[in-house]
Amino acid sequence: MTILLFYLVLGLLLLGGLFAYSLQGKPRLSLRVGFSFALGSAVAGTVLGIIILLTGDTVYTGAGFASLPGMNRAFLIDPLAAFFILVISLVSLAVSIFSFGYAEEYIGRHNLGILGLLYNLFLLAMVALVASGNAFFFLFFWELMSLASYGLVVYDHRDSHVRRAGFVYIVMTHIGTLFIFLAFLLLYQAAGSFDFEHMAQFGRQLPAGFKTGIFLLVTVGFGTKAGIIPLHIWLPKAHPAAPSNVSALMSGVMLKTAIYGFIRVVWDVLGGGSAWWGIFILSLGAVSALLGVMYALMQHDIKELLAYHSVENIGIILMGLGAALIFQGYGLPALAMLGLVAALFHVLNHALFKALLFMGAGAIHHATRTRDMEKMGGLLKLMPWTGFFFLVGSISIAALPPFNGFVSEWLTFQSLLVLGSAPLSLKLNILGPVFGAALALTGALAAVCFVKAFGIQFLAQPRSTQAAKAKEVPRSMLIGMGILAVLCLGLGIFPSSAIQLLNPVTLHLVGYGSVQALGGYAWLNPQIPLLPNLSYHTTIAPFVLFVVLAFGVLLVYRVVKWLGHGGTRIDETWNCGGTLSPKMEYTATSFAKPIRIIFRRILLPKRVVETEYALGSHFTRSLKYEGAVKPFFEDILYRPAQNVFLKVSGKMRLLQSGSIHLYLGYLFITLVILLIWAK
Amino acid sequence: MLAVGLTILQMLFVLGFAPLLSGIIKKTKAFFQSRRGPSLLQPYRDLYKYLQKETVLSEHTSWIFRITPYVYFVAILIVALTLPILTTFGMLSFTGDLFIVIYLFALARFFLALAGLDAGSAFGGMASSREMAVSAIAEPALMLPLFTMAIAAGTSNLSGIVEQVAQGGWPALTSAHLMTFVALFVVGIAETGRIPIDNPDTHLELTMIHEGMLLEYSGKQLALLTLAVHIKQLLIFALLANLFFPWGIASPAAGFQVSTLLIATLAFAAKAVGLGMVMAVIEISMAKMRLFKIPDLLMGSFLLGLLGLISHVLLRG
Amino acid sequence: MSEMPLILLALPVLTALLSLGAKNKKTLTQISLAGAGITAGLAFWIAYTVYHFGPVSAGGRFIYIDSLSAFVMSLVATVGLTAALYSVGYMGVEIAENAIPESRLKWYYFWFYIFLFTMFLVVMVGNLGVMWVGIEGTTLASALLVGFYDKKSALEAAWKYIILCTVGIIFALFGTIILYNAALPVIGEGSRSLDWFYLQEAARGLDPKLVKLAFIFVLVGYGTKVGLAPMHTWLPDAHSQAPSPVSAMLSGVLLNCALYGILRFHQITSHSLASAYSTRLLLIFGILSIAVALPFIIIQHDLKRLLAYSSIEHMGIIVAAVGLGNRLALYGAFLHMLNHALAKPFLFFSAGNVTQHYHTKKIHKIKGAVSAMPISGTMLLLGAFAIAGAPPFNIFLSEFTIISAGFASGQYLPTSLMLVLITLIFTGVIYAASRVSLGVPPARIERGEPSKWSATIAFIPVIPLFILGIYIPKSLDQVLQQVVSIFLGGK
Amino acid sequence: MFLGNSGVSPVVTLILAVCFLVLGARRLDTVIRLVVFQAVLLALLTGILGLANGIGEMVFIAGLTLVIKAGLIPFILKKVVDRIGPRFETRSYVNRKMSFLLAGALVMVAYLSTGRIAQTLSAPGREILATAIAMLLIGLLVMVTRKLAVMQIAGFLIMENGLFLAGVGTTHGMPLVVELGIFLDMLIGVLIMGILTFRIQSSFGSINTEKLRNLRG
Repeated sequence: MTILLFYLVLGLLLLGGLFAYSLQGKPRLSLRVGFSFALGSAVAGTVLGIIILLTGDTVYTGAGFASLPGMNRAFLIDPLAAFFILVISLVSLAVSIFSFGYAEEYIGRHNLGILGLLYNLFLLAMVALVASGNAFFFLFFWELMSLASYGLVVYDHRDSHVRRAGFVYIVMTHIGTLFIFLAFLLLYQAAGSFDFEHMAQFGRQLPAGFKTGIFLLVTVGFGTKAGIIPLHIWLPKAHPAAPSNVSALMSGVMLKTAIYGFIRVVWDVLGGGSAWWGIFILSLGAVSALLGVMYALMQHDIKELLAYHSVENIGIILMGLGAALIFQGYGLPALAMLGLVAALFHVLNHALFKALLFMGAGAIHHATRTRDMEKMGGLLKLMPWTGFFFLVGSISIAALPPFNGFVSEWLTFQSLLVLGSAPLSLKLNILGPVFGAALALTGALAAVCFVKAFGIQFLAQPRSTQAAKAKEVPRSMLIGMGILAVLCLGLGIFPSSAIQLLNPVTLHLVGYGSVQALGGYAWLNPQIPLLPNLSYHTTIAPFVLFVVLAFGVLLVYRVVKWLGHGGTRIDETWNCGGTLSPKMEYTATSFAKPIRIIFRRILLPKRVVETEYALGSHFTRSLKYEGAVKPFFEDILYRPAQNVFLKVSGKMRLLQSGSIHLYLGYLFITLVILLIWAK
Repeated sequence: MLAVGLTILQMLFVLGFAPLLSGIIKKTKAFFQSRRGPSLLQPYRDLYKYLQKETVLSEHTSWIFRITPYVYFVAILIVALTLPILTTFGMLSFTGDLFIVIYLFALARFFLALAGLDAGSAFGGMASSREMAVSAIAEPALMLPLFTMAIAAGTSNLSGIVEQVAQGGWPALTSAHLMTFVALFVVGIAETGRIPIDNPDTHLELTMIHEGMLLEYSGKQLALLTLAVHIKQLLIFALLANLFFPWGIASPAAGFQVSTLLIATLAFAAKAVGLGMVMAVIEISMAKMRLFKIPDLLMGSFLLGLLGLISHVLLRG
Repeated sequence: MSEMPLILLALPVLTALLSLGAKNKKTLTQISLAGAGITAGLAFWIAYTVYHFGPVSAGGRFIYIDSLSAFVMSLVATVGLTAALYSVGYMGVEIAENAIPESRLKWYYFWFYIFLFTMFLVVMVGNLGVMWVGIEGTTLASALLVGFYDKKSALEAAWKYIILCTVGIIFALFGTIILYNAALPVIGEGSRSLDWFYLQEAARGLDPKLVKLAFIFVLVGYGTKVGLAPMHTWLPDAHSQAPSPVSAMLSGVLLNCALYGILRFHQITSHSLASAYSTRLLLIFGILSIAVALPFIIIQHDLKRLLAYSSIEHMGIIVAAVGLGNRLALYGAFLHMLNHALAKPFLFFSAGNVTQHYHTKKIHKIKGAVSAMPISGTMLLLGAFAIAGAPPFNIFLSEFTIISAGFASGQYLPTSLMLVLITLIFTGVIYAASRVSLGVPPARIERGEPSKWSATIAFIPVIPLFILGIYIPKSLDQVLQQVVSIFLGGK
Repeated sequence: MFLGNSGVSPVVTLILAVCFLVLGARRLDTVIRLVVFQAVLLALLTGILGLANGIGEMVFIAGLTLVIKAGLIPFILKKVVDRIGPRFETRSYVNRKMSFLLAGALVMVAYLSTGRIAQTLSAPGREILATAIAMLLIGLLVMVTRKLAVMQIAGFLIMENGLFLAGVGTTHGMPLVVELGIFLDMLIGVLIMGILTFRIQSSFGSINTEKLRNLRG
């Protein structure tokens, strides 16, 4: 039954892609067919994921599909895989619905058959990738995913920025794959098999140095795809370049496949390692989270801003994973479970709200034809539903209660606090809370960023004519966003449902169920009883909180209405007596300026002011201000490396200088060397 | 049933006492500045006046602007319900821990900052921008001391922390404890919007942070927000007072008599007034800082908090 | 039955001669297609026979075909057929655009089929001396094809091609003579001493020092023809200057034919020497070739040269895989040979269409091929991904096999090096391909395919690339296993 | 296994000496004549060996060598030289003294490399093998250092002669079918090279291969 469902998922995607491609002559039909199949598959995938997570079964299928030696299991869907299938399916469910309306704008401008094909292939690759039972299939679908997403990134390839973004993306991701491949090869060499199951049998007994090598390789490899700093450079380029529904998928779920791979190798195969792995991952996570959100604040392109937030959120996920790795290293499965649940829950949450926000950005682009926040404003009145959903996404990503982002960040905080109080080592006791403080700063900066993002785009007056003419987007797009908005709230007030689903996953990975310690219906309740010296416990009750908040607002509204006198009058905003114009509004740049100045040592801002004077130097005619943030990592890491590479390549070209005598000389020397060497 | 009663009591106390506390601080400042100052009841009169006035809404604003006072007020009120002020046995204290408290403040601030942007005037935007920036960099400095307390208590639940410190008695007052307190106190200044970080009494564009966001509000909405700001101040004081010096607080261990509750109320009021007076003294003896000096101050507070943490970890015995 | 291989050899020669006598373009095309079709069909049939009923010999062991020969032979037949099909469209456009006078078309087909004949000869004969004659023949037959456009650059390429390859091949002959010397005391006078079948059987009795010397000369000699660095220098010139169908043949199978020669010697050498001398040499040359191809792929201005360097890379991969030496690596090597022979001509076809349409081979002058030529441009991009080793295309599978074989045999360093080089080459190929394919085409370029026929031929091969990317049919698996066994066991 | 034919050694030495003469030659037609002379010597050697060992095949090959190497191929070369006009200088990258030095070193390499390897061969066999390798290397040296296309063909012919020497001197010749194939290939090879040289002359206005440097990178 589950196997059939799985093949249904893959089959629908394959057919959807092929049909969409073959119908490219009729764009509208191609669009409908392509996204309908994707939608159907997403429904099936959701059901599949939930069934497996509820039953806790592991399903195998497709033995002997690949004829290469060392591979017996083509697909293996265990709870971990099922959880990621669920994440992918939930997001693709909403995004596919969204796409019905969104992709209409491409009719007549681009080939929709290709969009449908690549979109379905992309989803197919992601589902198959997490369901892969062996390393070959994993890499195969991993690369297919990269390829399909590359195709989608360069979908609008007439723009040179898009092409550049696509190239950086494919190169970075391919180099990342190299590291993953090397890790798998080492495992293969040790286990004599590409099957994850076999690898797992050998992986735990490997010598420590070997394990560390593999760990570092997968960290770099998957880190590139996940976009951790400093391997993130492709991410803020590629996400804005792609169509918004694709950005939603890329950011929402594609990055998560890297997290999946990391968990698969580090936990399932290697069974964790020494505690310093965890500290390493935790530090990486903290750096990514902090720098990610700081860079995000500096962006005025809404999709770039969201892309940097993916870096941030991946960092938060890694912090959870890092804490879990530390506990795993100390042999504390219950605590490792806490970190894992925090990370996995954040995986789900980030998928939901980030996809929601990218769809929101797509909707805005659909309505205003721009991604530049400085040209927007006042959209909430023109696009009330989009605005509302975007607000939900913003609150969720800013980790504010009672939405889902809060709960997973709360769990991450808790695992860091446990790190602070568990009798492991003094160093960790201090590091835990310090990382907690870093996470707090991240969360606070994220809130700043989304006040900016929502406030500048949706509030006050429109800053440009195209923003003033914006209209609400078609219903399908709203439904797509609405589904995710509801899920954001739902998981925020009923986090136990996610904890329930994660139970078999943690049971499988660390041998300790999540429900066991985080049970309870309305509130989360991490009781960590397993350590002799530690009785750490705490509770939150998001549902009660939500009810009180909702009723509180209503109640206060009634009470104030009853207490108060005097009516309500609509008038213009007070502006020191002058008339208000949109030019006086705070812009995205000015909003972020305090942060830019405070963190100038990190962000290295550049500032260009061009002033044009009329009548001497006291009367300014016009003033142009430009503030950009220096692309630090590109400047110190990537560009020099690229230059050296190109320079060396250029020098090497002299080998082929065109002289036949030189060429004959090569032959000559080769022969002489071989003759001498043969002795 | 008892819990419900205690909760209602605590809420009434907060609602009633918060404006008075503001009044006391104003009066203290006036005393040191050799002025007579406004009456202690002036905050109540202001609130009453606002409630009677007509509400003027800007034509540029959206529903965000209208809903914000309610969200802000209710978020603060929920904190008042979860925080152990008079008693550690609140009805809703299970709903949240220190994170809920901090993040409810953040939620309130989030909406207020949006409302600041909503009217479209430069003042609101500037205030939003500054408020968010300052509070963001205050966040780690705020959290780290709380973490230290939570680790020491083995729970991030505030009632739990308070009870733990209360039961610890005077020996709980280690150097770590005190350093942590001072660190949190500095952040408390930032959170309550007082000199040297913000000036609550000004509407001058160059100096204001928090007030700028309220600039466009009037009538009932202003009343609600003003009251909420009073309450928030009280809650911050409660956090400072009860987390570090919880003595006198009514706890289920001692049983609930009218006398214990009375003692708890008086003890808390005394502690709050004391803190308020200290803040007032600081306010009149310092000038407001330049905006971009604030990070240095908060950094210092963060380092102090870190010192407290290290000292706690190393010396906990 | 026993005459079939001889007929197969005669067919291309017959087609070549008939072409010379053809009156006009239409008859020429018909002759060519018929000749190519029948030849390929016969070749497949013989190959099938070999796989199922064992080696075939004819003409008193003049012809001896085992599974390895049959494998390379079917590659020759496949690429020969597709190149002949593609020639129809390609040369049609060239003539229509007056790049080539119509009167010279028959010479094109004449040399084309002679070229095909020599390649069949190489893989079918049992005698190493005759094989040498065949390989030298391929150079001579294709040299005039390389210089077919009577341009300066084409002449230069042809000159370098013929000089370098002839010099190289003299060394190969010298190696052959030395091996013959070594075999004389063991096998005795006569042509049997040059028959690889007998040489393999008698390998253990040969003087190892002579065999080693012979292998050095053969490796440098045939290695020149295979395009192993640093003897590869003729290759980018010749491949880029030849007409695209010829480039496809050169890259797709000519290199494999020369490699076949090395493999035969390698078999004998590795049986004769107890050490892994020849294996290690192959590994070194293989990796060196990949490494040398890298900078030229990274900084490349000419689309067809890029493909040529990619051929050097892939030959390097195959040779290195043989050099890794274990069973899985050999399996991967032969799979890769097949995959490259399928993918590279495909890429040359689509690149040929694009360069023909844009009238330039310069990468920076071609833009927006996907928009201008929906089929060829897209296929060019897909082909680039295929050749760079991205799934779901077949090259990924064979590269994966080779790399994992390298790790399985514990040769981490060379294998990792190979993997890193392949990855870096990927970036170069994709950079060039995306520059050419994506973007907005220049205004002067018309939209649409110049030749429907060419476009179709450029499209069809992508299907097997996909299929072999995820699935190796049982029959192919058996063939490869058989080839590997032959290679290892000599039977 | 090999006859102790004392007549072989001087001929072999002479053949090697011709290589040095080619290095010293100043005119293209001298070079062609020297190549012809070398081919004649080879035919002589083959004939001697064939008669001494009583192998008819070898005598036949000696005749064939005379016809093709001393007849047809020089004829083609002469045609080419005539059609492109006489060239009196054999332009080189290195001067003559240096050429001689290099060639001497190559002979040493050849002797060293064969000396120990070819144990199974008799003494004259070894000498012939060493000379053959030396000729291969010197031929290549000519191709590497000389700029004119015709000189490259000449170098190629010297290499080819070395090869022939090795084939004949050490093994009594290859099987006939192979020999015939080799001759055919050689002939066609030189023919095609000649055609190309001619075309190069007409396209580039020179047969200086230094000008063939447009295909790079």
